[in-house]
Amino acid sequence: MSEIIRMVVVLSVIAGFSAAALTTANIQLGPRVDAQIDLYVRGPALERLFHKPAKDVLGNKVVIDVDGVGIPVFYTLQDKVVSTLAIEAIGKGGFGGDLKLMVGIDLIKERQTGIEVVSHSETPGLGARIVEIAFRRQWQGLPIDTPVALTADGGAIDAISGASTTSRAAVNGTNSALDFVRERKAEILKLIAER
Amino acid sequence: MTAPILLLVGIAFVAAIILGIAARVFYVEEDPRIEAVVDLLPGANCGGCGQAGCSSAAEAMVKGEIPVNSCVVGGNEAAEAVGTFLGYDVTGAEPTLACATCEGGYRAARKYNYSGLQDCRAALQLYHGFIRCENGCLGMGSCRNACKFGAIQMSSATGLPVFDPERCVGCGSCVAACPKGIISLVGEQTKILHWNQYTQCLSPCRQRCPAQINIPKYLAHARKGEYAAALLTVKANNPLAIATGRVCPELCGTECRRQLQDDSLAINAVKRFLADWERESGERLKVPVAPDTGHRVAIVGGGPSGLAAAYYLARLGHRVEIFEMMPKLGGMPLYGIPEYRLSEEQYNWDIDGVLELGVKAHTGVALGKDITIRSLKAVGFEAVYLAIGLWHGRLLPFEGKELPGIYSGIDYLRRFHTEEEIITGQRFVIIGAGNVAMDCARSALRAGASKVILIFRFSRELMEANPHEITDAENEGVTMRCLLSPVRFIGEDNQLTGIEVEQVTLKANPGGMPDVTPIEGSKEIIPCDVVIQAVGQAADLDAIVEADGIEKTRFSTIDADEETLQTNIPGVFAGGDCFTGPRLLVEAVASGRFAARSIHYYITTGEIPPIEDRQREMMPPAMVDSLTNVKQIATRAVKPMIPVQERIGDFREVEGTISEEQCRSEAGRCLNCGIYCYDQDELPSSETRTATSCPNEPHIVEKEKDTVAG
Amino acid sequence: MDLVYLAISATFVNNILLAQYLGNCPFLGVSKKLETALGMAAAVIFVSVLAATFTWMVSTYVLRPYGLEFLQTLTFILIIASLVQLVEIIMKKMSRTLYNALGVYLPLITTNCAVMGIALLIAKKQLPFIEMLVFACTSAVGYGLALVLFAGHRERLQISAVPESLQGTSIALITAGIMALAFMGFKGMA
Amino acid sequence: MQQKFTDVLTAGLWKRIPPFRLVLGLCPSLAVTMSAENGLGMGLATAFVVTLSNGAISSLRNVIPAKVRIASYIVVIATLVSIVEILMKAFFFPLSEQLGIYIPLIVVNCIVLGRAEAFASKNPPFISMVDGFSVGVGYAISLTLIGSLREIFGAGTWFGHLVFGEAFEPMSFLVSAPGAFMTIGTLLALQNLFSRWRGEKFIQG
Repeated sequence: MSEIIRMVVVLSVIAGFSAAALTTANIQLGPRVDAQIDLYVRGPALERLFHKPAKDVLGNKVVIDVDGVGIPVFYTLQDKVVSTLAIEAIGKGGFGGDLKLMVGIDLIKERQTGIEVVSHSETPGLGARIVEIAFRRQWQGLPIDTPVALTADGGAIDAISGASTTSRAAVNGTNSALDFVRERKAEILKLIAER
Repeated sequence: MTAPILLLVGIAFVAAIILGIAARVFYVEEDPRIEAVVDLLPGANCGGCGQAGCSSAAEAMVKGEIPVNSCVVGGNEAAEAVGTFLGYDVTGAEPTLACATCEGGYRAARKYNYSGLQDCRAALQLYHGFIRCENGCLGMGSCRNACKFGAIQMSSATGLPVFDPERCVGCGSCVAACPKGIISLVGEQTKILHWNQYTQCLSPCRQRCPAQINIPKYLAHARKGEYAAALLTVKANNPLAIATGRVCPELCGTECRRQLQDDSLAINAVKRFLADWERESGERLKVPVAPDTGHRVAIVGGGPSGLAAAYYLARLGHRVEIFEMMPKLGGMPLYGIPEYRLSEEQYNWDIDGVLELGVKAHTGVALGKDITIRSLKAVGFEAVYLAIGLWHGRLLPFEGKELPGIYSGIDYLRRFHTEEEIITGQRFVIIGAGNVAMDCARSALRAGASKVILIFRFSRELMEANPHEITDAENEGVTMRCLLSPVRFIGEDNQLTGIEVEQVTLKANPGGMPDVTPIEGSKEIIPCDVVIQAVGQAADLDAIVEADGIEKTRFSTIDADEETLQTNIPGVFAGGDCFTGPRLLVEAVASGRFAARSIHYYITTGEIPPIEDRQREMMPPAMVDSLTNVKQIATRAVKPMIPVQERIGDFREVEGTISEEQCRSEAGRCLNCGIYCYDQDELPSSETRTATSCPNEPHIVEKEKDTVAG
Repeated sequence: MDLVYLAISATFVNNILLAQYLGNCPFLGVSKKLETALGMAAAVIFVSVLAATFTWMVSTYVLRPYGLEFLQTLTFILIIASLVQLVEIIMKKMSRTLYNALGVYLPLITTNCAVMGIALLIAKKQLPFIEMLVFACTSAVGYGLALVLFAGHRERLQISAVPESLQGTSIALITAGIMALAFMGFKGMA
Repeated sequence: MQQKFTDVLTAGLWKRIPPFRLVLGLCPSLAVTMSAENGLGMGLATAFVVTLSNGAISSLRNVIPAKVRIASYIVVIATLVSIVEILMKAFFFPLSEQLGIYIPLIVVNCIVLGRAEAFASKNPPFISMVDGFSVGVGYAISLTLIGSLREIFGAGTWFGHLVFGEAFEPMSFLVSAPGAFMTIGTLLALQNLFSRWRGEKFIQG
């Protein structure tokens, strides 16, 4: 019996120490990790959406809580009025998993400014062609009050040939972002104004 | 900060408790060696070795299924640690080395030309290989490729694998690689426990020899002058080389392929030379003995079968004690074979060889009288081997049988070696024509008889004695009278004076001995003062049957299982003449080793595994009817014999030992047969006529280093 | 329909062994014989599903709600290791036949990156329960498939004339490469 | 001592250089060696873990009961790996994204556990760390080598710089899965050839 007790004690103590060490590391480095994620993951997409260097935009961030999940929203100000929003959206149902998109919305013109792919794990040569500008350009100038759809479903977006699943995921992601903006616009603007 | 710590501590705590309790509740008993090996392995459970984790790798290593260096994580350090542990294991495991049985090589007959993938396993797919012999090596070297230690080379001379004992670690990868299954791991124990199988390459002589001595191999050693290695090969199957070297009727020789065109090899003459070479050197060759196992075995009967069983059980590490009813050890070869054929002094060398292994002997102790099986078991013997022989000479139940002067053959011969008075007389009549009858007749002549007549109720061809015994007896002056049947003994004044006999005719009886019909009016009386009856032997089993309840057969022999020699009482085994009826010395020796095998398994594991594919009959493919490309060489190994006139009145050994030169030239006549193959002259005989099959037997290598080289 | 896509993707297109390179040490180790490969495949499927379920529960109900994702690696490995050991101990006692067929491979799985990899991928993708089950199962089936197919190749390789230096792991890896090439063909199904 | 130190230090660089001599840690060798940079990063991360875990385990070797040996080692290693994971995310974010789940999978890399078991559990801390360092650096060198080969011939670049000029048509299959298997297979064969040429007795099979 004493052997079991010793086993339990040693293992528990080691686990405790490990947890303590890790927590310390996490507390010390956590903010830096978050900043790095913004810089490298969202940065390039934001640069293209806003046509500004990433570090100018990264600071303009609010996080909206939806059902316990924080959705980051970036914005730019034009004459102290919020002109463009970039909303992170999840495009569900990609072939290799969900897509992570950044949907740009011009609040003044009430038009979409385009979508950017933050991360994906689609098949190279097929679904991965989602990053190509020819596909994504189709979003530019679309209205923000009607959901987008693939031509096959009666919409305006031509799917990537051979990768309609991926294309549809991008469309879904966009629509979820549009819904989000429609429902939470006031909340977003309020948060931005508070800063 | 506290939440994560609590979480992890919680998980670790629960996991450790569950595991700790589960390990106790679901504990399973295992071979302790496996756990020890697991401890020696790195325990990374990476699977790099091809086994399912470290514990199954350890299990496989303990069983010898995978090499000890399989662990890629542990590397050579772990391999050495495991090797050391398993190699010098306290529970009695011993290092084994790989060894191939095929003797074929380039000389083996081919079915077709093969030019496919150069791999035995691939070649075997096509009509089961291109070698005609089922047991033959294909020689593509799959075993060599499988060996991680570079211990196998394919001999360019023979085309057979040659194993380097220095490099071989006994890992068994070659065994697994060989699709023909002709490689096995051989250690001292396996050699003792092994019996011929149909799957082996067995020369005809080896198939015929009851003791299954590897004859081609010892001849091969003998012709190279490696007498120590040769004799140890003999002793691997027969510890009584002196005795068999003198009295064995050479059944092996009857199958020798040489006799298809000249004389069969004088195999036994070579064996006798080897045995005498050791005895004359005065120093006994060391044989490997396993570490003490602590198991105790009682052997009842100190004859050849009991001695052989004791010898091998002792070499297997068991504690053996022999119980002999006569005052001296040796059994029938001592008491039943006269001095002029096998002298007591010579035979003692064999007996001492057994005793020197630490076997204890108690003489003058009779089973059923002084000891019983039950009493032996009571004092801690785990197994008992009954090799009590047939000491009861049969006597013919004729009129006048109670007259003094009528003795059984055993009774007569025994007295030359005991304190009892020797039976003397002038005119002897011997009834019977077996070896015992010849021994009695020739002993009588030497003991001073003037006239010795041997009567036999069948014809001359049906005499059972070894042919040269018959001719020797006749040469020495024994009168042979065949087709005479005894009728009654005649006596006067309570004194034997003669024996009445009548002539008989024989009528062939298919499937048995011929029918005997007396010829009317052919009765005659042979005057004599001693009649020796050598008409059969029996065992006196009544005392044992009564005391221990052992079962006997209707032939008055002990009943035991043919495959295990175990009797109706578990742990009690029987062999030798008392089980088989009167047989040859070499057969008694063979049954001794067979009993040792059964007893070893019985006392160590509790059960006796059957021998798979056990060779019982001559294998038909081995029975060739002609030889090609073999030069005729007549035998020169004729044993020197003392002249007839010098023999009478003298019990000196009649036959002598051949010279070293004769031995080597005779051994050189050996064709080194396999099942199909034999050495043909067009092959470079200097190369093929070597014991290539397996130089990988540990003690031989050792011996060649320190004995033969010197 | 999504589940079918997920299943096909996990089994063939993103074959955990040949496209994601997970679980290669045992892959080379136990693929020497078809028989062991089958046993290992079955064990991997069993443990993967079991481990994925447990790690998913911990990840969804403990780690993520309390923001302890940085403990993911540590908790996952601890859970997998204890789970595997527990199953092994129980199986050894309960059924010797099952243990010999399946259980002996269990220790090997503790350090099999495929099992851990599946758990991590699920956490990364944040799959819901049903999808998680399908993904874990089909990924493991893909692993088993590659393993068994490869074992067939290696049995054949055993009797092939392979240049000395290429023998063993070397030729095995190159063969695996050619198999991976074949599996790349599945990518056209996307 | 000096002798042993040198022996241990050099052993990982040739005598038991993973994944060639010690056929372990193949998964990362295959998965992350698309480029020399990834290989180097992964190798250094592993080297870091194996060095520290050897040190930690060696210090704890007399405290840990045999029954929970592996479990304890795994916890120690997992902690170190998690720290590496956080460090990489904080300072080398792009690299850590490239390496993805292979960073946490260092936990189950047999090299780490293997060295812990085979060496650290039997030797004092300092020499264990030397061993871990040596094997880790050996591994990093191997991974960089594999990564370099695959990158140079598969993409025509080395650490991102063009090697052959624009005209070179890269054998792009080398940077995908099959290329990984074949590169390592070929390297292993070359290493066997070399060992054979040097006449070494023990040949990894």
